[in-house]
Amino acid sequence: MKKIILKEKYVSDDFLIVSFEFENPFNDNTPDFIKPGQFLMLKNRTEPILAKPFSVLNANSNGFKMLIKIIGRFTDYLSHAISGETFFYRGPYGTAFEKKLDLSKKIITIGGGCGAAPILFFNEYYYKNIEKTILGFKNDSITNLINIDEAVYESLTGKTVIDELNEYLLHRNKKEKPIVLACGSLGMCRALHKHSLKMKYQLFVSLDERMGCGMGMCKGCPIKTKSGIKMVCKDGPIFNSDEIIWEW
Amino acid sequence: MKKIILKEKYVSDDFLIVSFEFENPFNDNTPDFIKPGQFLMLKNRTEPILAKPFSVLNANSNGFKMLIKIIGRFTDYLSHAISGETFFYRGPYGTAFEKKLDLSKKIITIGGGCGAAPILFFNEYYYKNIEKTILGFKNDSITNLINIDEAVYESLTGKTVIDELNEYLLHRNKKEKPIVLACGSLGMCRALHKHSLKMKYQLFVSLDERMGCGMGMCKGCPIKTKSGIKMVCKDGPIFNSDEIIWEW
Amino acid sequence: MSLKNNNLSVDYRGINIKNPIVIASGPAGNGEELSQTIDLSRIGMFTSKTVTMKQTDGNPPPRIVDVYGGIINSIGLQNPGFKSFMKETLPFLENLEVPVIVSLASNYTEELETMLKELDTRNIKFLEINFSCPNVDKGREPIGTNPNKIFYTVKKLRKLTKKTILIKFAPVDAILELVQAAISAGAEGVVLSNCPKGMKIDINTMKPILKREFGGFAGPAIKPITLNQVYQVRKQFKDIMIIGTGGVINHEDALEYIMAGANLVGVGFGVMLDPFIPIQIVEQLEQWFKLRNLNYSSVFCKAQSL
Amino acid sequence: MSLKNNNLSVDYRGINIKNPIVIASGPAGNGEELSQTIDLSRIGMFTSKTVTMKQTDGNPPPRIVDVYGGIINSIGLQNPGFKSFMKETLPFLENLEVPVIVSLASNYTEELETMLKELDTRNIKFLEINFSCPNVDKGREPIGTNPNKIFYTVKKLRKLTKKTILIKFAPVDAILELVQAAISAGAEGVVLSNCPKGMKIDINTMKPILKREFGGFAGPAIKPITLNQVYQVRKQFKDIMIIGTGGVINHEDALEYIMAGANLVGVGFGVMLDPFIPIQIVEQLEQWFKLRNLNYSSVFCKAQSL
Ligand SMILES: Cc1cc2nc3c(=O)[nH]c(=O)nc-3n(C[C@H](O)[C@H](O)[C@H](O)COP(=O)(O)OP(=O)(O)OC[C@H]3O[C@@H](n4cnc5c(N)ncnc54)[C@H](O)[C@@H]3O)c2cc1C
Ligand SMILES: Cc1cc2nc3c(=O)[nH]c(=O)nc-3n(C[C@H](O)[C@H](O)[C@H](O)COP(=O)(O)OP(=O)(O)OC[C@H]3O[C@@H](n4cnc5c(N)ncnc54)[C@H](O)[C@@H]3O)c2cc1C
Ligand SMILES: Cc1cc2nc3c(=O)[nH]c(=O)nc-3n(C[C@H](O)[C@H](O)[C@H](O)COP(=O)(O)O)c2cc1C
Ligand SMILES: Cc1cc2nc3c(=O)[nH]c(=O)nc-3n(C[C@H](O)[C@H](O)[C@H](O)COP(=O)(O)O)c2cc1C
Ligand code: FES
Ligand code: FES
Repeated sequence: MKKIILKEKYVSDDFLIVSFEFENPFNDNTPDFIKPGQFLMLKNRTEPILAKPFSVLNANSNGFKMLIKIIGRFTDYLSHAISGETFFYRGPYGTAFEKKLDLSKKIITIGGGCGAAPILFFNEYYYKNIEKTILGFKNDSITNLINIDEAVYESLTGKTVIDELNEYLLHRNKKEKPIVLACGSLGMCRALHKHSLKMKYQLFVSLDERMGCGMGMCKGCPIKTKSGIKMVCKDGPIFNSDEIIWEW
Repeated sequence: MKKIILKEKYVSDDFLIVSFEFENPFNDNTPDFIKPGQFLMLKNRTEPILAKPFSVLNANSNGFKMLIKIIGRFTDYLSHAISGETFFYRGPYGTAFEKKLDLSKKIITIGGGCGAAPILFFNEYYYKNIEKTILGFKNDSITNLINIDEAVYESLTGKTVIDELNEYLLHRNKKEKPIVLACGSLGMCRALHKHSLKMKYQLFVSLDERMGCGMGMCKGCPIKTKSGIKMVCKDGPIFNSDEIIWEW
Repeated sequence: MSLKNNNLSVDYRGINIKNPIVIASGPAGNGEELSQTIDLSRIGMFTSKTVTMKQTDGNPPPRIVDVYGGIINSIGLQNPGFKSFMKETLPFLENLEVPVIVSLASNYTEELETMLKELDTRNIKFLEINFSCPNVDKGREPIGTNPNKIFYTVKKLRKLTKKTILIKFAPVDAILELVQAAISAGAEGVVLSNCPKGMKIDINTMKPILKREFGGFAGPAIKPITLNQVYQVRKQFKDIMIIGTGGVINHEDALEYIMAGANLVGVGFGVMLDPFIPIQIVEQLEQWFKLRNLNYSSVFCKAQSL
Repeated sequence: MSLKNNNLSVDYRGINIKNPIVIASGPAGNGEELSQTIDLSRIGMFTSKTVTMKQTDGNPPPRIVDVYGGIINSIGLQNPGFKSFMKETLPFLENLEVPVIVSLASNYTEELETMLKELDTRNIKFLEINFSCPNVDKGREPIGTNPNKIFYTVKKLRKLTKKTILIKFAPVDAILELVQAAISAGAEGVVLSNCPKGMKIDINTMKPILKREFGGFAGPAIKPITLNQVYQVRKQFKDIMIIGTGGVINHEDALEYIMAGANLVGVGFGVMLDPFIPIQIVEQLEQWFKLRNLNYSSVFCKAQSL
């Protein structure tokens, strides 16, 4: 794995924004280092703990930034790490969103929690393609970390991203069939899938599954699809929601 | 365990000098916080790795300094740690040298490798009691870290601390029976014991044994003595070498 | 077994146990040092270091080997022998403000009978028979891995006392059979688990670090294995007492054991790692329950499918 | 088995194995991704993901659970089945620049016979019979824990091929008996070990995280246990082939296995942790030997007392 140095870290509640610098920019800084939808596997220096998958919020030739939710061992470790500490990454892995999306069309993007990260990255990369964006958070603690114009805070408004999307679609004045790209928990993606059937839009979901290798070898991150068992890490994380068999 | 912050760190070859600051000086800074011969158990933040015993080089109300040899997991971790990182300690444990030594007498002190740490601390504390000091190191890389007047470098002179002690004793012009306090590897202590029988000096050794609890509970650090199995952590680490049954 | 609401206490056969945290046999010795470091009255129960009939020196050093997520130990049941234990140690244990379990080991039924008879009248709560120390040489086939011998021995012991008898096993493939033998002979329960066997080799000397080659593996690394043992045994034995032990260093570990079906939870390695861990676990458990408005009985065995 | 001086290569029955590092079955799949990430020709051997007669979906997620020092996995032998394996996968494996071991599993002797017969003529080096997957339901008593069934099955397989047959076992108490059955029926050796059983409970849902409750425990945490299995088996069986597997993530781990008596060393979890680990181990081994002017045969089995 390649060395990176933790440069900055901001914590608010259970969210974290971290930026890492490459140890070796010359080897890492190709412009297409990572594309929206792809992810990196991150590991700390000492524990023999599996590397964990994270999307990037943005990246450049010096390093990358991530939006991370503190939920367990690695993310908690990261939340206590200090500037200058060494970490390791490998990747990028996974299918870039652009490989499965028709970029001649406009897209509605939706993110739930830290699922906002790849969506914001996608929005930045393909700003011309964005029809509308909705990013849902439980509460507004995230505002201490970044300004997100498109954010919706459930605990304040009582509305989920699906409620917001529903409202938007009801008032939408376009003849093209809506295309939605969503990244969030399995629960959110499943609910969106049902909603997409009702509201007749095309839905792409970027899934979150526990990973082992992150690169398709270990068969650790399965999703059942109409064409058999697929691996979220390699065949996804983006899938056409019609392809997925949601109950297993 | 109590929090401490790594303040400074200097590495040379396989030696390390580290200084830690108490997170909470008011609770830790009694003047008799730790006495020469006692040790602290140190642990890093994340791994469920046993705490490891280390002597201090010196201590004050703000923190303490240690001389550490890099030999395995924890010491390697420490050698890569950065200023500001959090560690934990408990203790002090063990019998202070003063409890077993007759401080009305002069003492010859000997340290081998990182066994120099408690000896230097003892020398500072009881400078009036020191008759002579010999500190042996494999090579002189230690000079990049501290100035030790009494140091002997085996690879330069071809002489061990025992050779040096022998020479000193041969030319010693005092009628009192020599008293030697030595801290180093088991091998060095065993060799000194044999030497003490030949040269007829009284020998106290501070032993290095792998530890579990560090406080006498787990029976993890045994030494065979004429009065049964003793625990290095609690009954020692200082022992009268006559008490020890060296072969087990 | 009934549980009071809103707290962690466990009533078991007339014994009130403040909370489910038990100091496991060994790592804390006989509490001399621990009682000076933490307030033992805040702990559920305390288990003595295993006592043997004869004084035992234990194994030569090294006795502790560091590995990922734990240690391999080769203490070898160092203890002053039963006679000295009764005279010097038991009175101290009886005066601790915590219910005491005395742990006994022998590969001879008669020795266990002798020790148990003397202990029957003393102020101790449970008797634990350690059938599973990996670190002592046995002159003959051990009792603890043979269901017939277990049955025979426990049956004899059962006749000598009305106190709760617990049998301590290592995590073995045939655990259900061994537990069956112990329970049908009259033991009230089991302690799961003692240390599985582990080894480390020093690549410089090219020899096993421990003089006896292998030792007992303890610490968080073994928890997945010992937790599974507790879960599998509880699945088959609904009403026995189980002390779940293996790799517990925080309240989440303890909760996993309780949910898997352990009545009580033992802490061994954790006490060595940091003697304050048992009390921290108790405090964290209290907080965890309070935050969720849950109590012990609302989580006990909950991981078992019904 | 003879060893060339000054390098890591192993000659075994006419097969030249570059070095003792073997990619273990499972974590690296069938090498499609790994071969694009590292130069497989620098590795000693590559083991296929275990193949079963019928296509198998594997278990529903989650399949990977993080624990101290490793993971618990519940893959459930996901594979496309033997027919598809022969058509789609084996040609790919045969063309890799690394000697290949094919891993087979079934609880039916006849299925193993069918698969083995077809494989006999193909360009693969060893056949590995996986008698120990913790993650599949068995319709009847498994072959792999019963010495008689092992003997019966291996005897039948032995008649069908001259290729080296290795039997893969989990770390069990009765390992010496099982190995004895396999070897006396004609297997050349064993792979030690598959994953022991482990469990983790989600304290929020209060249920085992894995839908099948327990899974296979892999990674550095299990090394003390699996290393001890290798050591104990080598002590009794001087001449068999042993692939030591369990928790190897660096050259020191690999050296421990070789010193304990493993001819070859498998890396499973390590490949998932970081696919470059196998090559790093090879490089570190080369360096370690060079620095000390040692070679493989000067350390092999050296931890065994003579
Ligand atoms: C393609 C991809 C991209 C991702 N991008 C981001 C990102 O940008 N920011 C971010 O914060 N997170 C992201 N995640 C999720 C992130 O990988 C997990 O949160 C992380 O692995 C947790 O590691 P941990 O060691 O802190 O938690 P652990 O200690 O491993 O787990 C803590 C608890 O959470 C549960 N858990 C762990 N992983 C998952 C999961 N994937 N789904 C459901 N439950 C789980 C565990 O069972 C456990 O109960 C992404 C995941 C994927 C697959
Ligand atoms: C009372 C006391 C005071 C000490 N003071 C100091 C000090 O001031 N400075 C200092 O550098 N060290 C000191 N030590 C030694 C120190 O505790 C060990 O070096 C440390 O525990 C090694 O930890 P590790 O995790 O780096 O090594 P590990 O990974 O635990 O071990 C690395 C290798 O060294 C071997 N090993 C580990 N501990 C010992 C031991 N005690 N004896 C022999 N071999 C061992 C292991 O088997 C292994 O092969 C002291 C020890 C004692 C008992
Ligand atoms: C240093 C040490 C000494 C032990 N001594 C004993 C003992 O005397 N009797 C016993 O029944 N178990 C003994 N054990 C086993 C523990 O009680 C416990 O069952 C095992 O270590 C697993 O739990 P843990 O991971 O919490 O340590 C000992 C364990 C260790 C580490
Ligand atoms: C994700 C995963 C999948 C595995 N799949 C198989 C398999 O298909 N066949 C097999 O014989 N062993 C399988 N194993 C076991 C490994 O080959 C290996 O024996 C075990 O994990 C111990 O080694 P390790 O700690 O290096 O992983 C698998 C292990 C893991 C972690
Ligand atoms: S994480 Fe290994 S296949 Fe997806
Ligand atoms: S380290 Fe536990 S008794 Fe000395």
